[in-house]
Amino acid sequence: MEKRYQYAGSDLAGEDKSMLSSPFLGSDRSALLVSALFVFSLLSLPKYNLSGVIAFGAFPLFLMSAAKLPAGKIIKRLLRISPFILFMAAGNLFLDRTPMWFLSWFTVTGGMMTATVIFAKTIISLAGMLSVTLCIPFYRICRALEAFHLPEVLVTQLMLLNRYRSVLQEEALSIQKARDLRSFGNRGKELFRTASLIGSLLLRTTKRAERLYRSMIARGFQGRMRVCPADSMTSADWRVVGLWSLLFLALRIIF
Amino acid sequence: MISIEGLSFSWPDGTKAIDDISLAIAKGSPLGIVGANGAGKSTLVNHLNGYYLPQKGTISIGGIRVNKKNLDQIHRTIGLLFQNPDDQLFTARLYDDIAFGPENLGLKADEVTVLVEKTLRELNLWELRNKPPAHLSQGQKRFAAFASILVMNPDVIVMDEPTADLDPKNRRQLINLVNGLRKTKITVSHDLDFVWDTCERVCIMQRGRITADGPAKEILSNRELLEANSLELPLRLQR
Amino acid sequence: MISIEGLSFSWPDGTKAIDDISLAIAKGSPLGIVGANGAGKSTLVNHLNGYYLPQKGTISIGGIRVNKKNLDQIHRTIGLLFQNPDDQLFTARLYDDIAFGPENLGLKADEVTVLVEKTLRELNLWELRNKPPAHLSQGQKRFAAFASILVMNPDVIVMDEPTADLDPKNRRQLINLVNGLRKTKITVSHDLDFVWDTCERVCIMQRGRITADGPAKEILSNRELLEANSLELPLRLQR
Amino acid sequence: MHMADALLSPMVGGAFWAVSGLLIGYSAKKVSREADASKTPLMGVLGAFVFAAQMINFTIPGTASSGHLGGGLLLTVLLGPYRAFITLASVLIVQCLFFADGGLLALGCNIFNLAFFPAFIAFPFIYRVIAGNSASPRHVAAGSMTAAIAALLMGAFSVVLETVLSGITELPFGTFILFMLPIHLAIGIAEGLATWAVLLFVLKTEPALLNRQPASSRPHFILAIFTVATLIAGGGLSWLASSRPDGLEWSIANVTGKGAVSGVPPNAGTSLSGIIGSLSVLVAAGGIGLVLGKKRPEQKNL
Ligand SMILES: Nc1ncnc2c1ncn2[C@@H]1O[C@H](COP(=O)(O)OP(=O)(O)OP(=O)(O)O)[C@@H](O)[C@H]1O
Ligand SMILES: Nc1ncnc2c1ncn2[C@@H]1O[C@H](COP(=O)(O)OP(=O)(O)OP(=O)(O)O)[C@@H](O)[C@H]1O
Ligand SMILES: [Mg+2]
Ligand SMILES: [Mg+2]
Repeated sequence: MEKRYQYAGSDLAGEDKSMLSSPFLGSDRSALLVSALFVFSLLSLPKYNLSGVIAFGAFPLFLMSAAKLPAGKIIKRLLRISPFILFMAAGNLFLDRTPMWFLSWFTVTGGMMTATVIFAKTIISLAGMLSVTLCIPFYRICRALEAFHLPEVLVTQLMLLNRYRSVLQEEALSIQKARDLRSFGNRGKELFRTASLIGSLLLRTTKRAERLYRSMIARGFQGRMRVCPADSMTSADWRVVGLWSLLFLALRIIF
Repeated sequence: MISIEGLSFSWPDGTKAIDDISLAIAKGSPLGIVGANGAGKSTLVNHLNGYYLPQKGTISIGGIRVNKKNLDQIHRTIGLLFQNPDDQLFTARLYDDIAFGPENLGLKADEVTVLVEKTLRELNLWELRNKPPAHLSQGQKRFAAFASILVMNPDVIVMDEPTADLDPKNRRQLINLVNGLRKTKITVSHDLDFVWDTCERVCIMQRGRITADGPAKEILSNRELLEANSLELPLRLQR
Repeated sequence: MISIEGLSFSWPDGTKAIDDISLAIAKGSPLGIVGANGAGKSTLVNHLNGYYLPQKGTISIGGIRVNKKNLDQIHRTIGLLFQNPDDQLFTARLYDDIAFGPENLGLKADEVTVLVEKTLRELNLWELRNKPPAHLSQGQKRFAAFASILVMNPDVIVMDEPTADLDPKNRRQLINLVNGLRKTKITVSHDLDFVWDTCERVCIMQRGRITADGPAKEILSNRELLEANSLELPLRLQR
Repeated sequence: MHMADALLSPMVGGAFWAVSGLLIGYSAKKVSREADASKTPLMGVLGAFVFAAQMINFTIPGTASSGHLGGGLLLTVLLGPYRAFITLASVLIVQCLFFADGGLLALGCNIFNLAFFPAFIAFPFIYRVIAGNSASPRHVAAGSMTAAIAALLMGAFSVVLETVLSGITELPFGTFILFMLPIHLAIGIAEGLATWAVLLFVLKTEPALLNRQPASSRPHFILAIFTVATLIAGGGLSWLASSRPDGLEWSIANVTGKGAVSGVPPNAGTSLSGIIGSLSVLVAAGGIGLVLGKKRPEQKNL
C-alpha cells in the first residue's frame, strides 16, 4: 500500500504537455460527461452479456490509440485491481454451476460467464475513465467540475488537496524512512510508536495550513481559489456528448 | 515605519521567546536581525505580519496597529518570506501562483499579465511558469516564493533565512536583487556575509532580547561583541 | 569502504537525477560533495542508506551490497542526516527521539540512559530534553537530528546540508565535533567554508554527474572550476 | 473497503450518487455559512494528510501483519462533521479519478460508506457522547475504539447491501455478511487504536488543536434516524433481492429493448458470434484511433 499513491501527482494526473482531448471528446466538460455516460452504459449491461462488455472496450482502446496515451501507465494501474472484486468474481464461479453450453469436453457454467463479465467490466470501466482523466490536467478537471455547479467549497478543496498531496506524501515517506533507519526487525515499528510519527506529521500539516492561510490572505484570499472563471456548456459540447451517447446506445442495442 | 514597543511573548509551555523588545525601524534602511539558534528571531518576525499576535506590548506598521481587526491592511503592507517555501505556494501552476495576488487585488487582466511576466523574468522563472511548484528544486521554490511576494509590491519585505539551501550562484543573485529593491527590508539570517552585503543596520538578539543595535559594518566586525552573543565574524573577515 | 558503480536514477517524470556515477570512498577520509541546486546531491546520498534503491548500477558499503535484503545491516552501518530535520524527529519528547535508536538496537535500559544523556549534553540539548521536537527552533532541530544519529554510533556518517539554519557558534561546534569523529564522513553542503574545514576530498556534481574530484583545498581554490559549476570561492578566500 | 463499479447496477449506483451528492451540497452550505476562511486551507492540507498517513505502516499489536490509518474518524475529530465530510469526499474523488479506486459509478457508494458513517454517525453520536471534549486518555480511548469500529461495521454492512441490491453477484446476503463483518471488526479495532494513539500524541504536544470544535457543529438527530431507517429498509429489500437476484435489472434492460433476454443465459452460438463481433469492433476502434491520431498535429497549449 505504501507505494500506491506515492508518485501519483507526477505520473498519472495529466500534465499540461499532455494532449487535449478536444478533437474527440470536446472540451474538458464534455469529456467528463462522456466518460460518465460511458461508465453508465457499460455497467447497465446484463450479467451474462460478455460480448457487449467487450465491445465497450472500443472506447478506451480508441482513446488510447488516437490520443497516444501511455498505455503502460493505464495497464500498471489496472494490474492493481482490488482483491475484493476477484473474490466476488470467484464467488460467482463457485456458486453458479448451472451449465450453459458445452464445448465438446468442456462445460461453460453460468458462474464462469458472470465472473468473466465482472472482471471485464472492471477492467474496461476503469480503463475508460483513466484514459479520460489522463488527458486533462487536474486543475482543468476542477474548473470543469465548477462548470457543473459543484459547490465551490469542494472545488477549492480538491485543488488544495491535489497541490499538497505530493508534498505531504514525500514528507510521510521521509519520516517513515527515518524511523526504519533506527528500527531493526519489527522493533520500533509498533502501532503506538508509529502513532507519534503520524501525530508529528499531523502537527506539521496543521502548522502548514496556518502559514498557508496567512500567505493566502496576504494575497487577497477570501475563501475560495478562483483562478479562472469556468464557462458553462456550449452547444459544441452538447454535440459531442450527443454523438458519443448515440454511439454507446448503438453498442448497447447491437450487443 | 515600524515600531515595536514592549513586546513580550511566551509559549504555552512557558518558554519566553520574546522578552520586552522595543524597536523602531525607519523607512528604507535595510535591517538585519542575527542571533543564536532559539534566540527568538523567527518568533519576532512572525509577529510583524500578525501570524502571532502580541501577548504584551504593541506593534504598529506605517501607523497601523497589528491586531485582529487590522490584519487585512497589515497583510497588504508587509510581505513575509517564510522559512519553508512550500508554505507559500499553493496552486497547480507556478504562473497561477504569481498571478493569484494581483488578481485578488482587483487589477485588470492585462495589467496582471504584464506584471506577472515582468516578475517571473526578473527571477529567471519564466521558463518554469507552467510547472507545478511541487516539481521545482528547493532553490527554485525559494525564488518562486520570493516572486509571489515581490509581485504584490508590499512596502515592507521580511525574509526569514532567505539563503538557506541556495547554491552560491543563486545566493549571489539574491544579494543583487535585494540590493536593487527600494523598500523597507528586514532580513533574519545566520549568513552574516549575506547580512554584511545587504543590510545597513544590524540587531543582535539573545534569549528574546535585543543585546546590540547599530551600523552593520561596525557590529559585524566587532569580534568580542559577536562572540558574546554566540556569533562569529563574517567568514570574509576570518582567515 | 564505500563503492558506487555505474549508478543511475531517474524520477517517474523523466528527470535524470543521477547519471552513471562511479565513486570509491576510502575509510576515514572525509569527503565533501558540492554542486548547484538540483544537481542530484541529495538523491545520491539518499541512495547510500537504501532510502532509494539503485535503478541501475550497484552500491556496496563495507562489502555489503545495498539492496532490499540487507537494509537492516546497512542501517546499522550508516547514519544519514536528512536535509530537512523535521523529517527525522517524530516523538513527543526530544529525549524519546534520541533513545529510540539505541532501544531498538537492543541495548540495556541503563546503557541507553547513559548514552542518551552523554549525547544530549555533548550537543547542548540536555535542557531541551522534555520538549516536543516540533517546538524546537530550526537550528535546535538540526542538532537534535544530528544527535539521533550520533547516538547510534554508526561507522559511516552522511550529512545533507548540516550547517543550514545553524548559528555561527553551533556551526563552529559542529566543525570541531565532526573533525573529532573517527569515522567515514560524507558531507553535502553549499557552505564551502564548512567543507574546507572538514573535508580532505571534494567531488563537484552537476546535472547528475561528477564533474570534478580531488583534494579539497585544491578544488575549492580553483575559481574557474567552481564558477563553471555554479559555485564560488569559499567566502574566506574572497577578496 | 472500496465498493467497485462492476458489482453495482446503475440503479443502485445512481441512487447512492444522488444521496452523496445531496449530502455534499448540504455540508457545503453549512460550511460556507460558517464563513471561516481560515479553515479552507486546513481542510485542503488535511485531505492531503490522509493520503500521506495511509503510506505510513505499523505492525498491528498481537499480529505479524501491518496496517495503516484510514483517517476518517481522526479527520472528523479535528474538523467537525461537515468539513470532514467534504474533505473525505474530496479524497475519495481523487482516489477514484486518478487511482481507479472503485470507479466512477461506485463513487457515490464509496462516499456514503467511507465518509458519511464516520462523519455523521460515528463521530457525533458515538465519539462525541463518550469522549466529548474530555482530555482524559481513557475517554478518548473508549470513544475512538467504539466509534471507529462502528463506522467500519456500518460501512461494511452498507457494501453488502449495495452489492446484494445490485444483484450482480451470487453471494447470498447472509454468507456475505458473515464474511465481511469479522474482517471489518478487525480493521475497525486497528483503526480505533491508531486514532486513539494519534489523538493522545496531539493531546500531549498541542492540545489546543482538539478544542476547536464548536458544539453547534452537531448534525441533526433526524439524520441518524433517517440513516438507520434506510439501512433497515435496505436490509429488508436485499433479503428479497437475494432470493430473486435479477429483480432490479429489468428496468434498464427494458429501456434498451432487450428485456426478454436480460437474465437469461444466451446459447453457445449467439454468444460466440457475439464475441467475435465485439472483438472486431475493438480492432476497428483501435485502427480508427491510430489513423485519426496520426493525422492530428501535435497540440501545444498554455
Ligand atoms: N511551538 C513552540 N512551543 C514552545 N516553544 C517553542 C515553540 N516554537 C519555538 N519555541 C521556542 O522558542 C524559542 C525561540 O524560537 P525561534 O524559532 O523564534 O528561534 P530562532 O531565533 O528563530 O532560532 P533559529 O535560528 O534556530 O531559527 C526557542 O527556544 C524555541 O525552543
Ligand atoms: N520527486 C521528484 N520528482 C521529480 N523530480 C525530482 C523529484 N525530486 C527531485 N527531483 C529533481 O531531481 C533533481 C535532483 O534533485 P536533488 O534534490 O537531488 O538535488 P540537490 O542537488 O540535492 O539540490 P539542492 O542543493 O537544492 O538540495 C532536480 O532537478 C530535481 O528537480
Ligand atoms: Mg528561526
Ligand atoms: Mg539536496
